[in-house]
Formats: sequence, C-alpha cells, structure tokens
Amino acid sequence: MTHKEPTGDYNGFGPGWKATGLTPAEARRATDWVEAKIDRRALLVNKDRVEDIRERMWELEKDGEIVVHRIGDQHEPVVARTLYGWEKKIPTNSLWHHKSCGQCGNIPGYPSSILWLMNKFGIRYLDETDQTSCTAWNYHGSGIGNVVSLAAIFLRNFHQAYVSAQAQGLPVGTYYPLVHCGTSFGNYKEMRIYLMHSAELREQVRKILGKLGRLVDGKLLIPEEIVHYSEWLHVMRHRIREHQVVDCGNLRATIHPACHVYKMVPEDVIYDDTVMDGNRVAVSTGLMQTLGAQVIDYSTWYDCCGFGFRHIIGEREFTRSFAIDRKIKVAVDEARSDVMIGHDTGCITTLDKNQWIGRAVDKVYELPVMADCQFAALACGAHPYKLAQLHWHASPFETLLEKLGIDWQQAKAEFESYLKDVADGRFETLYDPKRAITSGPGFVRQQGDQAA
Amino acid sequence: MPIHEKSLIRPENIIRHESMNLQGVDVSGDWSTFIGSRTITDYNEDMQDEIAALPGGEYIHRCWQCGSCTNTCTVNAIEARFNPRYWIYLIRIGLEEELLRDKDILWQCVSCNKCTYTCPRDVVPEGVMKATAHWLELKGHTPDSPSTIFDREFSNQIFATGKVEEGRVLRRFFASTGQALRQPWLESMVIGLVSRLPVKMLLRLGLSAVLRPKTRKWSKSRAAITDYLQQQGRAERRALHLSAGEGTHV
Amino acid sequence: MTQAYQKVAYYPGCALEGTAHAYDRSTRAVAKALGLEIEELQNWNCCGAMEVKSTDPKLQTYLSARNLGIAAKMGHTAVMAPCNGCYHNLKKAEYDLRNDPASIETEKRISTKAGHASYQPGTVETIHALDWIKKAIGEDGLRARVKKSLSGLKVANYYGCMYSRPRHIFPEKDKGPGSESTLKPHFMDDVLGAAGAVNVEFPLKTACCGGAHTLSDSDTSTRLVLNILTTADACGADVIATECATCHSGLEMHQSRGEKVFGKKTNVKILYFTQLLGLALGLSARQVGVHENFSDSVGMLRARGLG
Amino acid sequence: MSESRVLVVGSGPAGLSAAHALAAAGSRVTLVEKADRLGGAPILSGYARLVPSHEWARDAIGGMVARVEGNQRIDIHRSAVVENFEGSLGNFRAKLSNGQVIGADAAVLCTGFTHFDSVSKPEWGFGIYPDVVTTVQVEQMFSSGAGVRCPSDGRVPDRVAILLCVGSRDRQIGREWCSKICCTVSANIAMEIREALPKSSVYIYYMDVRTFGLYEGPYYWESQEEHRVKYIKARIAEVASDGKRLILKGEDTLVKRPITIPFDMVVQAVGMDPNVDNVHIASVFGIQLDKYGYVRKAPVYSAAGGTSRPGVFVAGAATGPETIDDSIAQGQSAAIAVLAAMRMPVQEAAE
Repeated sequence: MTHKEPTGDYNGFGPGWKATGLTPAEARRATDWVEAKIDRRALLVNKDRVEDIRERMWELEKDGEIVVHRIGDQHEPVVARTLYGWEKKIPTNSLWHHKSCGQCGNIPGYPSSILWLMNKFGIRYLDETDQTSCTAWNYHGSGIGNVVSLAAIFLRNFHQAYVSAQAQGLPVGTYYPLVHCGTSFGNYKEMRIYLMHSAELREQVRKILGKLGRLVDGKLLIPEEIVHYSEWLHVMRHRIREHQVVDCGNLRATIHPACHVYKMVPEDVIYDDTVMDGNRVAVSTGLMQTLGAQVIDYSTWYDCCGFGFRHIIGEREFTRSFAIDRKIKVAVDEARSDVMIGHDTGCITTLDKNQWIGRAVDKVYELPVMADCQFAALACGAHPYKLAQLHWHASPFETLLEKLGIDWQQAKAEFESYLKDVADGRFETLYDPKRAITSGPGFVRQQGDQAA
Repeated sequence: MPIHEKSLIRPENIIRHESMNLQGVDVSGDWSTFIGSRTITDYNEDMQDEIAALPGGEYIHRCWQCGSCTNTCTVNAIEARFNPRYWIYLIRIGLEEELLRDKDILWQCVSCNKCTYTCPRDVVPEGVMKATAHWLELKGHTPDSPSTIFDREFSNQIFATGKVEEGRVLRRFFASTGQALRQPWLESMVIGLVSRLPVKMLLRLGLSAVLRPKTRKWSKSRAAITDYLQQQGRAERRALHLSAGEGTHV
Repeated sequence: MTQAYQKVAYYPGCALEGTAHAYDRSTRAVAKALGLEIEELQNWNCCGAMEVKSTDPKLQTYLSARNLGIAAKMGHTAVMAPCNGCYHNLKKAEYDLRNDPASIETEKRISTKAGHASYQPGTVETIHALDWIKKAIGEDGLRARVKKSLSGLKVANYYGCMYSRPRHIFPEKDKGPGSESTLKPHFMDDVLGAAGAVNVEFPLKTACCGGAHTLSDSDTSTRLVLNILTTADACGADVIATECATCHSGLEMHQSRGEKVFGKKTNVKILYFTQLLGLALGLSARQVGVHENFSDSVGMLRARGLG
Repeated sequence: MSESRVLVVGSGPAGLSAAHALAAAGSRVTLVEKADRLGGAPILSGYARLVPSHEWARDAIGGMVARVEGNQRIDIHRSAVVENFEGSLGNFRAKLSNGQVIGADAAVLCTGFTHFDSVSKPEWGFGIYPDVVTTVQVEQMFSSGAGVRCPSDGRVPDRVAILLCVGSRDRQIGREWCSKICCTVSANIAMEIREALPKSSVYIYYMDVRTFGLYEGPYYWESQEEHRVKYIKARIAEVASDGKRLILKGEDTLVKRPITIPFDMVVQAVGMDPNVDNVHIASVFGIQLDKYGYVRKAPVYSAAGGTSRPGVFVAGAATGPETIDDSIAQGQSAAIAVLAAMRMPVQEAAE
C-alpha cells in the first residue's frame, strides 16, 4: 500500500504553493516559524490575489529588460510598512519634485509649504520645470487617455528625474522623484503594474522613449518605489515635531484620504500599527497625531470627496452636493471638526471651494480645508499668508488660526505690506528659479555648475 | 453644466434656483444647483403590522418577493409604476417615505385577482393593495380616492337598504367627486339606448329611482352591520395609533 | 344531465334589476324555453358586489351567507347566479365560512343580532348560469333544442375575472376533463358552440375589464376595455359573449367612451351569452332584451337572420 | 476476524458519533483530541441552543461526550495530536504528541473546521468597533447566561443587524463557498434575541437566504411571522460609527437606494473555513485536500466517507461546511465504511 504525496491541489495559498516534501515534524517547525514571523494581516488575505509587483521588477532587471532607479544612501531612506506588512523605502533627501497640475494654480500654499519644510531641514532638492502632466486627468475624466501614452509619460518624467542631476555635474540617479499629486501617484503605480505584466506594452513604450532619447542603455528605467509627498511627510513627522512652534493640542482634525492615494494599488499604501491601530491609511493621520492634534474619525471617512474627474468637469452639481453633504457636513456635525486635512490637490480644491456655493442652499459650514504639508508648515511657524497662502482658500480660516494661537490680523498686515514690496519688485523666493531648468532649450548652465 | 442623467434623479431631490445672486455673484441655474441625498436613514417598524391589521392585509408577512403578482398584474401592464411586489417589500421593511411616493396610484388596483390566483405564498396581494390604500387614507396621506368614495356610496346603500340602485350610486358618486353627471360620453350612450327602449321600460327605470329597491325586514341586519362597523373602525384606528377623531373610514 | 339542476334557486342580484336587466330577462326566457324551473330568492339582499369587501370582506361574507341561508330555507340545494359578482361572492362566502375563523365569527355575530339563522357551509351549492345550462341540459340537449342555429356567427367568449379567480374559492374547477378550467375556461364556448356559434380563438377570455373602477378610474378602465375590444376585432369576432353584468356594462360603456374620449372606434358587438342562446332557441331579439343593451346589435343580428 | 482497532481524530459531533458507533460495533477506538476537552466546536466555542432541536449544546453534545467517556472500548487522548501516521489499511501506526504509539487498522478524520476570522473584512468593522460581533459571540452571550449586551458599554441593544455571508461566497477574500448553516443559525439567533429582548428590532441583511430543506418554515418564516425579524436585501458595503452607534452603509438592492442606518449591535454571520491545520493534517495523514482546503472526499457513490488514501476515512465539517446533525450522521456512516473496508479482504479471499 502506497500513498501519494500531497500534490498541491490546495490553492488557498496561491498557485505558487508546492508540496515541500518536508517530514511532518519539519513542516510543523517551518509553519510555526512562518506564523511567528509574518505580519498577521498578510496571513489573512488571499495571497494569490495580491502580488508584490516589485518582485517582478527585480526579475525583469535580472533578465536585462529594465533598469531600476534605486533608492540609495544619498536619499537617506526610511522604511515604512504597507498594507500587507511589506516594506517600502521612502527617500527623505535628494528629491526631485514632480509637481501637480492643479496644486500650483488652485492651492499655491501647498507646494510652497513642501519646499519651505525641505528648506527648513536643509534637504537637497530639485524643483525643475522639465516635466509634464501625468495626463491621468484624461484617463479618469474622459476616458480618452490610453495606457501606452500614460505609461510613456510616466517613464519620460521619471527618466528626467533620473538624469537631471547631470546638469549639476552630479551622477545620474542622484535625485529621486517625489510625486505631489495623488492622482499621478496612483496612476504611475497602476502604469508600473501594467508595464511589469505586459511585454507588449513595454515594447511599445520602449519605441516611444527611444525616439525621445529617454532609455537607459536601451532599457526602460523603472523607479524602485513610487513615492508620494505625504509619505515623505509621514516618515519625517517626528523630525517635523522637533521644529514645531505652535501647540495643536486642542484641535479636532478630520482626515480626508484621497481615493487615488489609498484605494488605487492599495497594497503599496502605508499602514502603521501606531496610527489608529493600522485601521486607517497612516499618512496625514500619523502626522496630525504627531503634531498633537486629535484626529477624529467620522462615518464617511472612506468616501470620495466628490471630485470624480468626470463630475468636476461636466456635472459639478454632483461634486458640490457630494462634497458638502457626504464629507463637510459629516465632519462638522459628527466630528465637530476644526479643520479637515487632505493630501491631494483635487480633494482639497473640491472640499474647500465648494463650501462657498453651499450658501445657495443654506448649508454654511465654514470648515477650513488644507493639505497636511500646509498644516505642518503652519505648526512649524510658517507665515499663514506669505507661505501657507491660506487667503486663496474659500472657507474662512481665521478662527482656526486663533485656535492655534496665531495672530492672523498681524500676519495679514505683514502680508499686505509685503505685497507692496512685491509690487516694487522686492520678492522672496524659496528656491533659485534659475536652477529649475536642467535641460532642453531653456536650459542655461549656471556659473559654478560643473560640466556633466 | 447640466446634470447628465437627470432622469435618474427624483425631481424633488434637485434644489435649483433659476435666479440667484450670492454675495454679488450670479449663481443662477446650474451654478447653484444641489442634488439632495436619497439615502435611507431609518425604517418604520409599525408599517407592516398596521397594514396587516386592516382587512385584506393579513397575509402580507408571507411574501418572499418572487414578483409573480407584478408579473401578472393588469394595471402594471399599463402603468409600470404600479408594482405590488415592490410596495409589499417597502411595507414589510418599513420604507414609508418610499411608499408615499406612489400614494396617488396605489388605489388603482382593479381587483382582477390575477395576483391572488398566482401567488405561491398566498399573500392575497389584491387584499394588501386594498388595505394599503385604506391605510394611506386613514393616516391622512391621501384624500379618499374616487374608488373609496364610490365604494362607500355603494356600501352605505347596501347597509341602509340591503340593495343597491345603480342610478342612485352613480348620481351620488358624481356629486361627491364633484363631476357633472352629464358626461358627454355617458349622455350619448344613454340617448342611443333610450331611442330603442319602450316607454314601459323607461317608466320602470324612472320608478326605481324614486321607489328605491329595498330588502324587507332589513332594519335588524342594518343595526348589526352598523354596530360591527363601528367596532371594526375603532379597532382599526387603535391598530394605526390614531385617536378616535382621526381617520376618514366609513 | 344533472337532475338536481332542473329546479334551482335564482339569485339575480341588483345589477340584473338595473343596468343588466337584459341579462335577467334573457336568463328567465332561456329557462322557460329549456323547460328549467328557477325560483327567485325571496327577499334577497345585495351581495356587496366589489365594494363591500373594500370596507370589510367579512361583511361581504355575511351578506352572501344571508342569501345562501334563504335558498336553504326555501328548500333548494343549489342557487344559480348569472352575475359573476354575485356568483363570486357566494363562492367566496362559502369558502371563508369553511376556512376562516374570523369570517365565521363575524357571520354568526351579525346574523344572531339580525335575528336569523346562521348559514352552515355546504348546505347550498352555488352555481353559475353557465354551470346550470351546461349541466342541466348539456351540449347534446342544446343541439336538439336549437331552432335557429347561430351558425356563422363568430363569437369571442369573455369570462372576466370573477368567474375563475382566485382558484381556491372554486374547488370544483380544474378537476380535469369535463370540469371547468380556471386558466382557460370553456363552458361558454361549449354552450354557444352547441348552439352553432363559431368560437374564435380569443386570448383575453379572463383579462380584466377594470370593472372595479369603471367610474372611479375611467381612463384605466377604458384602456383595459379597448384592449379587449380591439383584440376581439382582430380575432374576427362579430360579437363578444359576456356572462357578467359588470363586464358587460363595462365593455359597453367604455366602447362608447373609447370612441368619444380616446377616438378609438371598435366594431365588435356585445351580448350576454343568454341572449345568444335564447336567439338560437328561437326566441325573438325583443324576448331576450337586445333592445335593452347599450351596444346596438340589432342591425348585426338582423343581417344574420337572428333578429 | 479479530477485534479491529480504529483511530478517530477529533471529538466534535462527527468524531463522538464515529467513536461511539465503532465501539458499539465491537471495535477498539483510540480517540485523539487536540483540545483539553471533548465536544468540538459546539462545546469549545460555547454554542447556545442548537438547530433544530433547541437543546442547549452543553446538554446535547455533552450527552454524546459522556457516552463516549463512559465507554470501556474507547481510549481517549486529550491535548494530543497525531504527529506521525504510517502503514496501510489493516496495519497503521500512529505516533501521538504525548509519546504514545498506537496501532490501528483504519483512521477516521473528524478534524472539523475553523470559524472565519472577521478581521479579514475590515470594512465590516470587526476588530475596530467593539459592538461588531460574530454569531459565535452571540452564541456565547446566550450560553454563558450573560445575555445579549453591547460589548462597548454593556447596554441592551435596541437595534441589531445581522449580516449574512461574512466569510462566505466572497471571492475578494478567497472564500467562494456557501457555509450552509449561517442563514439558519442567524434566523435562530434573531429569534432568540427577539425573545430575550422583545423591545429590540432585528434586521437581517442578506444576498439570498438559504435556510435549506425543512428549515424554511421554523427558521426563515417563523423568524418573520412570529418574531417580526426583517429581512432586507442589501449587501452591506461598510460599517462605520457616529461615535455612539454603528452606522450601516450599503444599498437596498430592491429599492435601488443607498442606506445609512444606525444600529447598536452588528452581528456577523461568520462562515466556516477549512481547519487552519488542514495542510499539516494532510501531510501527516498523507491525504489530499480539495481546492478550497477541505479534506478531499473519495467518490461518494463507491466509497462514501473515504479520503484519497485507503484506510483513512473522513466525516463532518472536515470535508466542507456541515450541520451538526449531518456531521453526526457522517460519523456513523464513516464507522460503517471502516467496518466494511476491513471485511473486504476477507470477502476477496473467499472468492
């Protein structure tokens, strides 16, 4: 009488599971070890539905198909944990700012706060202009974007980040891209997955990038991690705390996590057991808690802001109704929120600007809405007008500033006098604008820059 | 920016100002339009019990939502909103607000009994429709429907005399619903008939209008029926949590 | 032949004393022509029609129980009702008094107060005029008695709702060959067929005419009736044979209303099946009350030698 | 034929039933139980009153336990597992974790199931909000005598929602099977809650209801007709909180409207997972598992109660979601299969 070894028909552990041929005692020992080591959350999900795309990336690099832009020591990475307990390296230095389309126009205080914080920490960065929109707006808003063009644009921008340091005579790869926009962040991660899975897509994109001269040794350049600025803020939150000058202890804050940040490619999003027991995406929430604010949960935490891409363009009735009724109203009525903190351009614009028209239907909530970086800058003493530029926001913020102990009237007077200086041509910048162009027709090599 | 799928939104959920100036800005029309929420936020726990307490509604609790009633329904075939299956669901889980949206057509059941014939759970949907229509009236959600007015005229005559004289019912119905008795279509039909009827017959019809047909020795039955109706009426009002004065039942 | 139906109690009901007088007249005339004896219920009351049950179905049960009790008291074992509404209500009362404790209690309570005996279910059998003719005479019996065959007259037999729905109050139906069907009734087809009529294939035999809302929701009724009439026209019927006072007046009224209000003219004539049967038995149009119908069939019948 | 020796693994309803039947038929039984007590899930998880008899689990299953414990022909090893199992039909050798070595002609695996862990569906709030509980927890509230109370503050719940298909019929989390018993158990629990707390309202949120067979009347309909439990055809998307009560969000599919309804307590009707140890059990006993992770059954028409390995039999929820009644029946059925298999060589020799 013989019996067969288990054949691996049990696919509860995924198609990759094979019988090990271990003796029962060995198997038991191995299982005990695994159970002790692996994050519980990882055990509780059906793993064959969630793969770590980076493993595929390493295989393709090994096969000589792609080059991976690595996060190196110069980037001073901090390791964070994502949904399934995987590790993600977040670079904290030598960063290349990938700006957001809507951010600079609608919420200028948003990028300026990021740069201001980086200046404060003495972080080296490059805020160059040779970058394009990710064009995911087309993709989500009208459906006319196609995967080939989106993937090509993704790699084109990240290639520019890779080579940009050459303009300063530094080796390629010195600067690592930091994505400001939530939609770009989600879109790039989605495109990376498609690229890793489809040889056909890689081939088409390779042709396009070849024409643009944006291949590395004839290969596609893929970033090791796609990093959102809110992740940078998250891993920097304890250092930010060291520079905090404003007490946030009596502040009730609500968080609006962006759909494109945490719902798209969710396995890559940071969850932290010290932030709401790992039950909420950690970015922004972790920062606010570290700064001492009370983060209040509310029942529509999961919901979209109402931006909806299609809707903000063609059906704003929906956007404004959703934003007010499903988010702002709930945050005020339920959580008695003093401020709502977001981390994506579209969300903050939607949640802030639509509050004004709420007056038309007597829905007046006056809840200040801003990005986590703006709040962090305020907490570290940034000027509410000159730097955080809260006057661009539609909902009133004066009460909030009073609650934070910031004299807004004095700040406003300073700002008005500064405006006169600006009119006379005396303005301050966070960054030498001449450094912002590193290649292309507008590029002028600066004195002191070394030849590449 | 118009709402693209406006047909999917109930008109009462669109809040719109055709002309509005807000803090010096013209926000007329689309610029200030809001879409109200349609979220269900609670159930009326009493609804099923109340309707089950009215004659005809007794078996509503048996329904399993197979839809046989609506499939066979005579009225549904000409009015898609008339959906007994759906209303029974609403009543059973207590979505009063949703039911009230259809309050003005709910009474239109023609009692063809196809639903009751086909219902595998013996819910007697036809009875439920009657009970629900009465519930709407008793609760004051709708005025008495023409059907109820007709039924009442008709029933009252029977209760009073034991018989019915159709002409009288017709006249009283038209009077109490505020319609002219001389409906053009009715008139032309009667003229056509009268031209063919012999004088004796006409005389008989006329007499019956004056000498109303009666069942003899009816008074004791009438008293017993009246007594029963009063008691039933009180019981129904109690079941519907109405005070003695409320409700419009017979 | 069922001997028991040679002499039955007759319950005409209110409609047959009013708008449906022609049905009463033709039924009595047919009875006479066939040599069947009918005895009108003494001092009967209205069955409650479609209306009393809207107030309370248990009251309807009482009203019908009182009539059944009268038939029993008169010594009858069967009561014949030509009107579908009356027939339905008597059947429903019979059923409820067997099965529903609340109805039993209400009937007892009111009859006691009204000072007459409670009706015991099972005492009197309720039959329709169709059952009566089909079972007392039968098709062969009819064929033998036909004097003026309806041959060539195309008839759509229309039974309506209350003759067969809901099925549980008609326990004798759906018992296989020979019994009436609740889904596709055929007794009227059988009877008129025996009288020489050509029964057209009519799909709306048991469709609803909206009779419950003839006046209270006229538009719905008109639409339902127009559906029946146009279908009958499309089936090639010369005449719709009816067996229900409410249906009959509904069809007549809304044929007229459909033409005046909806602008839809239909041609099919409407006659009680007893009228057609009477004509076949050699009775004159006047004897079966054709002139009392709103629907003017005189010309059509004359043209076919039936007037 | 000499007295047969049978190893029974697991002492839930199936194992207790198999052990008793085998001992009654004259076999010597070794019963190995991982826990320190016999009785399986109904006892270890503290079930309250059972479907369909309404007996308390501790009485009904307790009676089966006492019967086995009092049987001279059954040798019981508690807090023990089989570490090694070798040989073939008529000649197996099992090494237990307590050091004992047992000879057996055949083995019956009655290793049962594991309750689905609701933490895997975070959107339904288990592990986040204390007042989101499982059916097992409600069973324990009843069986302990504590009564149904909100864990957060001990208050009596006014409104209770029961969510069906938690951990069942859900491809998102790799559980594509129907757990068979949860609808009936939920209807039973709903009725018990209404009986214990007559002022409460109980709602069952369902995709469809599978109170199979004769349970239609006494569970599905009685819960509605007698106990006024409401069944709402809605798939719940999320459980949130307004700080005081739980908020259920989802869509009432029949009305096509979103719902946001407050509740005091949300009960998740958790499904039945394969025993978490099944991969280990399979490797020890040299048997195959099916694609869901349950013990693979031999073709039922020729070898009911069999596994992929001759001489190793199986009964109860080890093979898939199963009721207590059917587990008991399968235990007896497997006992017959064991006895028949051991007679087979004798019959073949006679031919």
